[in-house]
Amino acid sequence: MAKGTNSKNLDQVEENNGREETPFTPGRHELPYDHLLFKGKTEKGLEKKVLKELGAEKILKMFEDMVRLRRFEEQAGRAYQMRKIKGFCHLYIGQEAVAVGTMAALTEADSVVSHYREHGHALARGMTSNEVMAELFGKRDGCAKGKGGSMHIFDAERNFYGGWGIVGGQIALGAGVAFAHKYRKEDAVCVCYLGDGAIHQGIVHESLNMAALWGLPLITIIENNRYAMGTSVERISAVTDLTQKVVGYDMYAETVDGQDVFAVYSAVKAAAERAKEGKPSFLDIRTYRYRGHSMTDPADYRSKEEVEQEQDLRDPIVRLRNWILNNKIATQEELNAIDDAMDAECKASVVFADQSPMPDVSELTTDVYVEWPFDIE
Amino acid sequence: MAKGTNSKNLDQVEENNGREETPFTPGRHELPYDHLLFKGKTEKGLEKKVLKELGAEKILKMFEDMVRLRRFEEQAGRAYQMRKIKGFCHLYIGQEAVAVGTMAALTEADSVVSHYREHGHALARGMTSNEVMAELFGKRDGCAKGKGGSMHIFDAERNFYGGWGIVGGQIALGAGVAFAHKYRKEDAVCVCYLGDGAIHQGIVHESLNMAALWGLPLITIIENNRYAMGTSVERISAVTDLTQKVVGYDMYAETVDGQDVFAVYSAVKAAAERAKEGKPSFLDIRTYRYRGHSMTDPADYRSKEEVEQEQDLRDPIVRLRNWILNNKIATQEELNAIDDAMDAECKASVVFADQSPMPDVSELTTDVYVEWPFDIE
Amino acid sequence: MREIAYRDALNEALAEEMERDERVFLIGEEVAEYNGAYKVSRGLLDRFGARRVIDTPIVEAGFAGIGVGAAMTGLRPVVEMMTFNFAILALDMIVNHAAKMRYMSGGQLSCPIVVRGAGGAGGSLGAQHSQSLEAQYAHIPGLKVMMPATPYDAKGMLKAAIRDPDPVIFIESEVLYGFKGEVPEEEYIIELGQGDIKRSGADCTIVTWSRMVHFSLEAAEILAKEGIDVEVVDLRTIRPFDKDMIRESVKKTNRVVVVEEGWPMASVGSAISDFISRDLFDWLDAPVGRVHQRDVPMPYAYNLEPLSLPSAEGIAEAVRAACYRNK
Amino acid sequence: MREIAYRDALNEALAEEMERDERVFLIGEEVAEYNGAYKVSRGLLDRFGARRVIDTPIVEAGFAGIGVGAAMTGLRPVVEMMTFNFAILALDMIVNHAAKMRYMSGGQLSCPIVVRGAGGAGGSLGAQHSQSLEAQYAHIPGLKVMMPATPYDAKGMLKAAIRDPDPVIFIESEVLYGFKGEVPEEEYIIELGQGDIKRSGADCTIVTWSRMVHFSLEAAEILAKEGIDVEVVDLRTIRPFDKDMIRESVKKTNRVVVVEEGWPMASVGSAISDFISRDLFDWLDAPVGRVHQRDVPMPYAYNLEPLSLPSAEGIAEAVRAACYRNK
Ligand SMILES: Cc1ncc(C[n+]2csc(CCOP(=O)(O)OP(=O)(O)O)c2C)c(N)n1
Ligand SMILES: Cc1ncc(C[n+]2csc(CCOP(=O)(O)OP(=O)(O)O)c2C)c(N)n1
Ligand SMILES: [Mg+2]
Ligand SMILES: [Mg+2]
Repeated sequence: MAKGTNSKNLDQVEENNGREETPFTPGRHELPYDHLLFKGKTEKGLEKKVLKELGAEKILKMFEDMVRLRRFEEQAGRAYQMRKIKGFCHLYIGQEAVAVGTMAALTEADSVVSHYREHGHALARGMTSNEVMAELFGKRDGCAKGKGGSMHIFDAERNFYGGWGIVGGQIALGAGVAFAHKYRKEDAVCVCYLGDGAIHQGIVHESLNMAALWGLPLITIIENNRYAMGTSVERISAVTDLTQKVVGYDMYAETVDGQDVFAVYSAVKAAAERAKEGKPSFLDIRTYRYRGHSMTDPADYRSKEEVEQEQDLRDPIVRLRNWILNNKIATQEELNAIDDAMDAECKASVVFADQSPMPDVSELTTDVYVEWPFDIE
Repeated sequence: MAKGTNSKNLDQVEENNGREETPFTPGRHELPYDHLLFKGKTEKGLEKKVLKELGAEKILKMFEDMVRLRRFEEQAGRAYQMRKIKGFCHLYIGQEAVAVGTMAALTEADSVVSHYREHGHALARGMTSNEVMAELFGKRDGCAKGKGGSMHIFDAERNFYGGWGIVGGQIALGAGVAFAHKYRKEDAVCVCYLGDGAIHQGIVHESLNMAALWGLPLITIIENNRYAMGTSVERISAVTDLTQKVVGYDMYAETVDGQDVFAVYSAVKAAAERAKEGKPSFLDIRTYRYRGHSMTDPADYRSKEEVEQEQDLRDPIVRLRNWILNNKIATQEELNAIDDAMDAECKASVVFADQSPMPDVSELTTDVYVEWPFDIE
Repeated sequence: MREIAYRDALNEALAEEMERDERVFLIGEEVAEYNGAYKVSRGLLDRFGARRVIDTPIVEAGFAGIGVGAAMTGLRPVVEMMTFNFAILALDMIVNHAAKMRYMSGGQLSCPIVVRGAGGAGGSLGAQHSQSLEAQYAHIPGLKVMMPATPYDAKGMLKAAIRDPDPVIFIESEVLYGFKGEVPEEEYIIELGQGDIKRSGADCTIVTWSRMVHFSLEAAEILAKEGIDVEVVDLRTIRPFDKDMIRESVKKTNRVVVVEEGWPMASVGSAISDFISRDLFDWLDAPVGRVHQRDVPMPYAYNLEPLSLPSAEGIAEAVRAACYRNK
Repeated sequence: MREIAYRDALNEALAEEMERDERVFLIGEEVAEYNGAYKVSRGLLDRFGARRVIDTPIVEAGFAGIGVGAAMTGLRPVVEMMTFNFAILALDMIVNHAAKMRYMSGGQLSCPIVVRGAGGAGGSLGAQHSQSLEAQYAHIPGLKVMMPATPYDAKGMLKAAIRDPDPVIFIESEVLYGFKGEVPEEEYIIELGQGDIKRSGADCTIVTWSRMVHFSLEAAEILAKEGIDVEVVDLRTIRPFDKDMIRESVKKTNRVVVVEEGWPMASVGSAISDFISRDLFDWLDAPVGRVHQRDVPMPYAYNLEPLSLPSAEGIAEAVRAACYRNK
């Protein structure tokens, strides 16, 4: 064998110097399915406080939005099975309280940066079911004329800055948007969503150090649904309490019950106030994804029981619904009416998207540049 | 202006919403020059313990090595001024106790991965002044036949795996070498050197998480000389206690007096034992660089006084020399003899390097591949 | 002969090489418990255990670097990139570390690593997930680059890549994983740097690789009906590419079209076309033709994506032009 | 006219644009307190303060991403990469984010960012610090790439880059920072995409950019003595490059050599050479000649480095070959 090909090491694999064999990444966890559940205490009487703060209207709007998100994704899922939507489609079902709770705490001046599981964020920020569904269909009436797609939803007018598909990359953009808010001396914050699997990506650590050092108005939201594709948090993280990840950035960190929209709302509200004082926050929001990672994922890395218990015990919409009824904010009938309306709206968005024309062929070569002194090619 | 060029934001820079202006990165620190000095306590009577453990010979060898490193770099600096060495040349003067203390704690089976400020590491690992100096000169007798250069010293036979110039990148290689030790079930550890500025690079965080998760026998040594080129630690880090950086990886971390070779030796020795049990360590070793970042750096980002006080109060060689004399391990004359010998050796290495022939022209196209089915080009 | 899918041919190559050489291990996202995002590593965890089939966090630079470091000591890592769109994050480890290690150490070290995964456009995946980025690697001295088009080639080439003592970038076609073809039971190796004539013809040469081999064969069928006899050269390895095979074919046909899935500027196709124009200057009866993706990010809409990618008809048109024939 | 150094011309461009437009800021390693590793930003911190001249940690991906995010909101970041060898770490932010933002948002957003810094071989810096990597950017739709060769061009081009509404990769030559040339006091802009005839001649065209412009002019002097009259076309912008200027020149000389500092395979030079061979097929009296770095990592030894790089004599030799003349 050629000289200098590390020859001295070639034959050493077989020999065992008496050290017992230990694997690298641990196997699928045997921990109870709820080992990553929110275990903290949400402030007592928080709901009442929020009710006082926002009023019944807004609470009902949160309920409506959460239902909209769920019905929308159910329709998207169906449309995917009918091959109306192709490619990767990442549904948000189960995580509705996170998007709705966050957005309720933001103002129009604030900004949002998200990843590829962003349909819920886009709708909660105020985008219409029609423009989002049409984008999923790749049609002309989509928010990006069908050129972006399911993973790349944008709405510049609402400061909704995507919709990005490279895991972790969005945090640097989010820090950049927060940087811009501070640079312009705007009274605004940027919320950036990350998954529990994204936290390990190097750029997340680079960005959070700068955000803390520079006092950027950035709120990092770990949408901790316990899995990165088929891999649960503890299989790829040296610590399972993700708030520990930012100790090295001296950043405010908190674990939040992501299935409780009141808890999410108030955590983000407080974070926004801190952010405007130049103190970024890191929220590890414990939630759960009911469906597979994407439409093609059978999700057999977790038990049917695990999913059922989540749905039965902690569903965020059921929890809010019950609270509303118990506190007589609205009647059964009123809530059913909202549900029916949302269902109708989302079904209508499918028809709208289906009937929307394909983007014009000329769109193929537009929007590559603002100004280009030559024809493309 | 073209549509969709973020028009709504264009004019907002001037207006000031009453928020007072705060800069991003803080200016040059006004903190006392020693704000990053080692403040911890090194175990009492440690020297005696090490003396018992290693014997007088080895202690004198450490002294010899530290002097060798310093004299070598002094000669390299002169050769650079005489344009015998070109390009980037990063001197190690002031940091000798770190390299010598580390290497004294390692065995032949262990491995080392370093960065571009590695002359000292290479010599302390046992490479000869001649082969290293000749490499700095870009000559045929250099360890890499003059093809690597000052930033890229390698010695496969001694498991000295470079000499790398991309700040932070070497940690992933170090983790890979440690991975290989574990994969082969070898009774060995990998030591990887990083600067205080390198800690922020994303790949450092990616690697340390895996090292901790997988129990790799990796010892990460932050050679904390307080500056990354012209930037001091606190100007670019949200926390100045770098051991905080690895809390998120549940990794053993410790701050060490880098100007005390006994402290470095025993910290690394203990880390090696932990590493072999599958527990990686992170050592924030507080040292100081006397010279500029590279030969072309005037280093006017710090005061003359700061440098002088370092040299007068904490010089690692002086400290060891005094300890040896006070404890009658050797006489003044014997130590002077060592110093003269090292001085002579390093001067001789310059002559050797100078007289060594240039690499053969054929070297231009060799060592690109082990096997290449075509001629290059 | 038995027919198996491209993904299973790759799986066999991995299993056989891991069986043969304990230094070989597989590392990447979802390669173990999940059996691979595209199921290329199906069954390998059960067979070889968690020591040799290793799931990683989502840190492309980090686990690629661990592979490079392990290879530096003589191990034989196979690093799976879920797709090469994400491998950009690891490019520094490949370009600045793996590719330069041997040269900078004066031949003391080598880096026998394979970085493999899916490349090209998968279909309605949008701009960030639909790129053919082989040019990023073909440009770099110290690297070798292979891109198989069939199950047969995939198996023989991956085995060669794993045995190769240098860093090999092995780009699979995302849309070909399910593609079936004949693969013998007996062991075989397809040496690096060897092209393959996938169809021989007399009138015009098409030089291509990976998925575009199939588009080109389709185009050849269309053209056969028009009396144009096309030769399809599948380079298989693009760095180094098989210059002699190209020379031989073009000296026979005197007309050539280079077809690639990716963008036109500073691409592998532009390099091969340039090589032909200069090296075979006196043998060409027409300018070299080129077919490539349109010079735009990949659109999501399913009416636009096919217009951005090369097509059999587009290739046929380029061949007609090279033959000064019109439909 | 006054003569100033290339680095100072860049400094003036930055200062003038920051003065003109408060949205413009400079961010990168050592750009503020240290006045820049190559002193391009000398004095800017004192003049514009720590809000607009920002030192960063050593995190190329991170601060490039912050620039991309800020540009997404309409700010005009100038991101300094100490050298483009390190920019590989930020390539994902540039290729997968900056370059695709506008397309994926259907034209809602734009990314008016400039990523600038030193490129090419600096002299005895070794393999990791001596690379010409423009091909990594020229390949990507959504990006524009500029590479100035003189102080005059450097100033006018950087001002154009900063005003451009799209992402511009601006690669300076590390060895030219101290190079002096005439730069008028009055303001001027050099539009993107416009080449420049640095020397006009009748017998053979050299197409080149950046540092190689000077090597080519040297070669032209050598050749003039031999009676070969060379025209030197400095492309200045390599994406998009000035096709019309090349056409005009080659139609006049019928002979052309493409000279680049970097590696040959899938390079910008291969793309331009390919364009010429195909677009001007009937105008060429000889194959296009190419000069480039040898296809190896850069050696450290100072006897080897010049042998790896193009040289005036090597360029002259290529021109002679294109003219079928020998010395
Ligand atoms: C850099 C990169 N690597 C890999 C992928 C493939 N991928 C897409 S989503 C995903 C898992 C992310 O999990 P998590 O961060 O927890 O977010 P979630 O999907 O659970 O919302 C992976 C590996 C990618 N898109 N980008
Ligand atoms: C990725 C990368 N970015 C920037 C540089 C330029 N550079 C070389 S050394 C250095 C400072 C490193 O400081 P530190 O990590 O503290 O190590 P020290 O030089 O103090 O030993 C920088 C910015 C580089 N070599 N690589
Ligand atoms: Mg998740
Ligand atoms: Mg330092």
